[in-house]
Amino acid sequence: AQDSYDIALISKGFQHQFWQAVKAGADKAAAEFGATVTFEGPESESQVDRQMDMLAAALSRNPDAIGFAALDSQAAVPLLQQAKDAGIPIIAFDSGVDSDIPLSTATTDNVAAAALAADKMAELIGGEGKVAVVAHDQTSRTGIDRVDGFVNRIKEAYPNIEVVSVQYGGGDQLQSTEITKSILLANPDLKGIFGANEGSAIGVANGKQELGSQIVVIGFDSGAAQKGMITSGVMNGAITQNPVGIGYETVKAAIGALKGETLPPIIDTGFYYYDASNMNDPEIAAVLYD
Amino acid sequence: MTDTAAPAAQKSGPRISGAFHRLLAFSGLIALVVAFSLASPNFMQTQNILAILQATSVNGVLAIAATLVIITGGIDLSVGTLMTFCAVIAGVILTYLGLPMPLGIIGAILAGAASGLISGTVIAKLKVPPFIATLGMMLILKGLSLVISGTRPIYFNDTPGFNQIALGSVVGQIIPAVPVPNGVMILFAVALIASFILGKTALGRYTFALGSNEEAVRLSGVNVDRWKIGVYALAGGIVGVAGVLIASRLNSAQPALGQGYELDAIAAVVIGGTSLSGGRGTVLGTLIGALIISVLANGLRILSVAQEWQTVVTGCIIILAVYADILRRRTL
Amino acid sequence: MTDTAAPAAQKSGPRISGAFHRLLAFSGLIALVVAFSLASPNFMQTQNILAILQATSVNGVLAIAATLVIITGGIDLSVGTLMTFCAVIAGVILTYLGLPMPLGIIGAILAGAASGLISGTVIAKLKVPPFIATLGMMLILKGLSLVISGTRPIYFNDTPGFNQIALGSVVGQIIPAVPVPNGVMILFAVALIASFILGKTALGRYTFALGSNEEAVRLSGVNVDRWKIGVYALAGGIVGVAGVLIASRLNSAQPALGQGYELDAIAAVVIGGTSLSGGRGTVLGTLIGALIISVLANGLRILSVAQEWQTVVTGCIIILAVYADILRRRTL
Amino acid sequence: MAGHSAPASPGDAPAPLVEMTDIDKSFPGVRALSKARFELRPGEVHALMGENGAGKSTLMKILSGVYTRDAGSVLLDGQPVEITSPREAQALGVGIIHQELALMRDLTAAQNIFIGREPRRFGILDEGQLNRDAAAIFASMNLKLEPTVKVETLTIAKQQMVEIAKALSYRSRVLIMDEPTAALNDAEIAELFTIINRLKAEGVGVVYISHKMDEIKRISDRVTIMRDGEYVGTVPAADTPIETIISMMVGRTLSNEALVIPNTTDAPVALEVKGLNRGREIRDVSFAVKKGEILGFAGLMGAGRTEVARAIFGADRRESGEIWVHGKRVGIASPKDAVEAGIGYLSEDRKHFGLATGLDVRNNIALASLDRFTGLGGVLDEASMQREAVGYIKQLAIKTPGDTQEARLLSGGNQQKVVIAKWLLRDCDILIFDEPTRGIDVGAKSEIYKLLNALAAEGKAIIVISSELPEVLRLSHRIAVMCEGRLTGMLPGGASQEEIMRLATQRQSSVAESATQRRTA
Ligand SMILES: Nc1ncnc2c1ncn2[C@@H]1O[C@H](COP(=O)(O)OP(=O)(O)OP(=O)(O)O)[C@@H](O)[C@H]1O
Ligand SMILES: Nc1ncnc2c1ncn2[C@@H]1O[C@H](COP(=O)(O)OP(=O)(O)OP(=O)(O)O)[C@@H](O)[C@H]1O
Ligand SMILES: [Mg+2]
Ligand SMILES: [Mg+2]
Repeated sequence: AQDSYDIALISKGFQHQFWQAVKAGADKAAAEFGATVTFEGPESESQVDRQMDMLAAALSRNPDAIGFAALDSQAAVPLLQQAKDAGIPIIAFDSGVDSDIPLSTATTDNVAAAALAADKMAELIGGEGKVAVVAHDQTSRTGIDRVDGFVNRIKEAYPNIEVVSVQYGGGDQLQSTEITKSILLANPDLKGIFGANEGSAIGVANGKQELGSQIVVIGFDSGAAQKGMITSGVMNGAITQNPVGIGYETVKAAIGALKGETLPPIIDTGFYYYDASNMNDPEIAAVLYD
Repeated sequence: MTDTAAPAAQKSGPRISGAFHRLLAFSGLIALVVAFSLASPNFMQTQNILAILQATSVNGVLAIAATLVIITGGIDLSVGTLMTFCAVIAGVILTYLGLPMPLGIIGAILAGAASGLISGTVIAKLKVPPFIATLGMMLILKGLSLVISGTRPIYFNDTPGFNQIALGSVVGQIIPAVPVPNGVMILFAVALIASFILGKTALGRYTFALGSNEEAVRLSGVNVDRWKIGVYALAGGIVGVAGVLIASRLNSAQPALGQGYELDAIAAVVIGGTSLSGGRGTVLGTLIGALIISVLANGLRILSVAQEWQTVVTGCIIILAVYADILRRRTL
Repeated sequence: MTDTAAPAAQKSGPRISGAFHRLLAFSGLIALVVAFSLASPNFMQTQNILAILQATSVNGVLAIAATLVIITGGIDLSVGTLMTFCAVIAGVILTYLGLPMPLGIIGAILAGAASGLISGTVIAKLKVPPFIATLGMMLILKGLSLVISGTRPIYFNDTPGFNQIALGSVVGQIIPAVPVPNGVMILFAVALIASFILGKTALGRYTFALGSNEEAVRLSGVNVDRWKIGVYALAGGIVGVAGVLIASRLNSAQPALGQGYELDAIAAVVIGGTSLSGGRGTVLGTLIGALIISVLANGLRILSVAQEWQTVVTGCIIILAVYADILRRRTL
Repeated sequence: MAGHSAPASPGDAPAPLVEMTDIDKSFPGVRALSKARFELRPGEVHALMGENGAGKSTLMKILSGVYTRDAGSVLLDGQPVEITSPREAQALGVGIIHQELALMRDLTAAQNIFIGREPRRFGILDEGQLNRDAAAIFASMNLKLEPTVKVETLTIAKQQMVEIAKALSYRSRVLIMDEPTAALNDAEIAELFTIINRLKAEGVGVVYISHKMDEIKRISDRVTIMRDGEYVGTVPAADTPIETIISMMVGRTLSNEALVIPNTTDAPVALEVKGLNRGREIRDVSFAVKKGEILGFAGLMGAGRTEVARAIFGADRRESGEIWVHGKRVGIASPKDAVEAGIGYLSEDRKHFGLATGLDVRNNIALASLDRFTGLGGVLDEASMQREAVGYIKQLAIKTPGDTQEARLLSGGNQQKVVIAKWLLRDCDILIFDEPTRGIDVGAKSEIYKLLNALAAEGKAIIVISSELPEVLRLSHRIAVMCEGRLTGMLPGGASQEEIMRLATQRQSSVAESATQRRTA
């Protein structure tokens, strides 16, 4: 009904490259379909109530549609109900909401993605030995899913591989570097480490470099640093989601909803394993971001 | 020597009545509200005002707890993680043990008071500086919350009505036009009680006295340690209320939440005119400080300011608001 | 009025020599190191010791900056985000503008000093409390880092050798057995310079005097504002060094990093025996404080303690370390 | 004195209230007390005398539970007691007015007085009762003070009165007064003595510490003298000449030489103040001081002398007024400008405005002159700082284990000397001394008088503000008298006390004025 739709995206984070890539995708769709989007997220993925305040403020602004990446699948339900009552369509992204209010969810299957990382790790270390995980967050959905996905896959499929340590560095590169160094020094026979998000992965690769270690490093997400590390061989490979696609699909779905289209309940934006050999394939290059 | 009743009227500068003076303290807040109202028609809607108040409730309660401690000349860095700890305790009582709701609430408040008692004892008896004692408690409580909850949120789905503690509106049932959430009423209630304690009870008197000159209080024969521990315990109990509020609002106890909240709470206290060196401060000021923070965050969001610029503007306005308050006091 | 020379010899308690006294200050640190060495054979390896030192470098430099400000009786909450801001400035100079490496380093340090100058001016001239002024700066700098960098990291790939600033080892080239990274040497250099300034120069003397009784200093005819601004600017410059260090270590300027680092820095200062009320403190103490934090984190990780318990243990040990230090002083 | 004054003769002495024997007390680096003794009878005023740092305050802090003794015994009513906290001292009926004011600045006068003993109703503080009780005490002291005024807004003298009121409110059997009159003027001292006599009549034992010799004679029954932490002797006050007491204190006799007034009439003017104004505190004050002249400032408490000094020095704002130094008009907006113009100001409140208590003695002395010791690259010349500091420690006989002792650990009088040394080292042409001998013992006092004379002889212009008339009379070439912010007269050095008092009470009496006049004590 309008020339330009006003869409508010409330994400789980803001400064991290992953969320900036989601924002980039959202901006792209906004430009394409004629909408203005705002993009906001709390400081850290534990600040569930801050996200509620952002959602409440977004509601007060009375936008045409809202995109929402829930930090906690339940906490937002009352506010989402309020949005629904006001006739504002909601699209979930990144991870789902325990409710049928969102018309659609654009997401990655993090458990499966981390399981793929486990498979690649097993392959690269020859199916046996000790590995460790440096993750970003002990309680957030993505943190739990990726650690569980990786650890469970190793347990189920690779009896000769042992996960000796799972530690959390808050996604802070420096802290993840220090953690990695401690793990390496405590376990001289370690074969590999999985870094469960961008900051963790870079921290792991930094730690490996600083100690001159030869372990296998599997990362998660992309960004210029990770891509550079994969090219130079410090990191063996990484799983990437399609954050640009997530942002793009979220806005596209929101506009579809505003136009009265029917939406699929899940828009699986997919994940991919990339390494030096396939980084430049057009299909992979398209989902990587700087 | 002539008239003893009117001395206050003989100030050299222009005279301003007490009520007007108190009103001026709100000036920073009012300026913000007016500015945002002019900038966006969405700002001054009932729903948005309620959203702002709701957003203030948890930080406001934490800031009131911090106010008490700061007036003694101390500091409490543990308010954020203690809040979470109390929420987790409520979760254990209600969800894991399945006990009735009032027990969960009382348990959370008692857990807060117990933690405050420990901090206070470490500070008063072992003479550990408040910064270190509460930093240590902050870390201990953060870890314990994760341990007790098994590093996952505890939901209150089995305690129907729990989320009404913060989200329901008793006021709205009576006056449907202003459905002020209970959480906000609880904030006001806590503020009233804390004001009363500060102004009218011995505990409040010693709170100011300790921050003013602890040695003098000791030389006056007062059992300084006991009262100091009392203040920390009371502050802990108030944090327990914040724990119930946030748990109710999220209908869950989120064990990882809390760190960083102490800074917002302390900021509200200091913006509200309470001095970090102790001896002076008001609950009303703290409420205003907490509101300034919430209004700023909400208003900038409503105006769709890009998030990185929101941060910059918030920083500038916090400095300006405090500077304006300093100018106001100077000209009085 | 008779003899002014003799009373010094009339000490009562047991005499402890200055050197021994100073050694005792390390006792908390030494106890930790011994405990971890016994608990894990991996702890006392050269590589691990170097890792601990490397891990201390950034926080150590930040903590030294914070020490200066805290001795004046102030506080600097902006050290974390200022560090990031300085790193971003280095990135802009080196990567975006392609200028030579020394300019990037100087630019970062100057940016830090300029920011300190602004904080100091707001505090000294506008009389805004340090907590608020630096809280505001913290937010402003955080936002500006994101704005300037376009919310993405700036890499130093085009400046070969940049990561050698922190990671290379000039010492290792001379004595291959102890490849102490340059970052650690820079920390020591900053500590030496800061110690010298605090102990031997007028700026240092005024730093202590301001924290001891600012009004008395003002009434001695000293230009209090100028010296105070000087201390904040110096602290800012030191934070600039930390910015270069972290940028070099990560070979990038990460605009989102930094918040929360101020708490670690202030904790190191306070654990090191510097009083938050000003007037006393040492750089050596701060170094020990920063090392205690790093050793704790490293040791608990080496022992593979579960992360939630790491937090609990860290909290307890911080309180105990400071308590032990208090007992030590009391018995002297 | 009341009719039934306590007997002072040794023959029929009642059983002692307090007996302290062989008390030892050491601090790190300092032996404060060594076999000290003291005895107090009911209904007597017992003066405790000694030089600065002799151990008077320390001995009384032991009696009042602030410090614990290292050795010795304390008997109360003949019973051995262990007093380990102020609380226990209070319970045993021992009250004290500390030398260093120990008030809670953010609380009101009434709240300060009743801290720890607030009247309550149903657990709630009864503020009305509190203020009424405080008002009653003030009335009994003849003190005009609003119970609800915040202590930090009071002058030092009023704060001292609050301390006295607080000590009285405890109704102790033993009341220790550690230099209660250091900040008071004559009228208030007289009021205090009336109170002391009343207490005496009630059988209270009063320990009275003061450096003002005339007071000792006026009020006390017996005098105990201490030197270097040791007991020297106890003498009846009435029949012991002051000279004897002084020589017991200092271990030698002091010459009480008169002021040599050099001819300064034709000397050039060093400082001229024209039309200084601020609100009701300073009203149109103009005066001049010549080189080599000591100008005394007399007046009652609250006359505005401190205000004038601070306004000249740039410590407080002025509404109008010009300041001329050596014939040139100078703009003074801050103490820094004043010091650069060659003006130094010694504050009456050393704890808040004089001493950096955390710094050591050396740095406190050097604080106003650091630029002089600053060399290349801002590096300080510690060696010459130490030389200067040690020089002043000797010259002023500052009792300290060394120049690196923290200033806060010095006795009150020695702290005052440190602040004086600071301004002597700065070597200003114009020196304003506000109550320079507050808390300073007789020996040191005469040293300081000599010093001021010497400085004047060197050609410095000196302003001395003092509430002790004898001091003003003894030192000054001319005397300025103030009342209610106004300069009411300028008298020659030899003026009579009556003349000064007349000017000091010369209030504005026009009906129009008095309607808007500020209350003054
Ligand atoms: N807490 C302390 N630590 C170290 N030294 C102290 C302490 N308190 C007092 N002293 C020292 O003990 C000695 C006695 O001090 P005290 O205060 O009793 O003297 P005083 O007789 O009251 O002197 P004044 O007349 O100056 O008040 C002094 O040398 C003083 O420096
Ligand atoms: N902090 C203050 N707040 C309000 N009034 C004050 C304050 N300090 C002083 N005054 C008032 O200013 C006037 C001048 O006081 P000031 O202390 O300067 O007098 P003074 O002549 O130096 O007396 P003295 O030093 O003997 O007390 C008095 O009326 C006093 O009550
Ligand atoms: Mg004394
Ligand atoms: Mg005065």
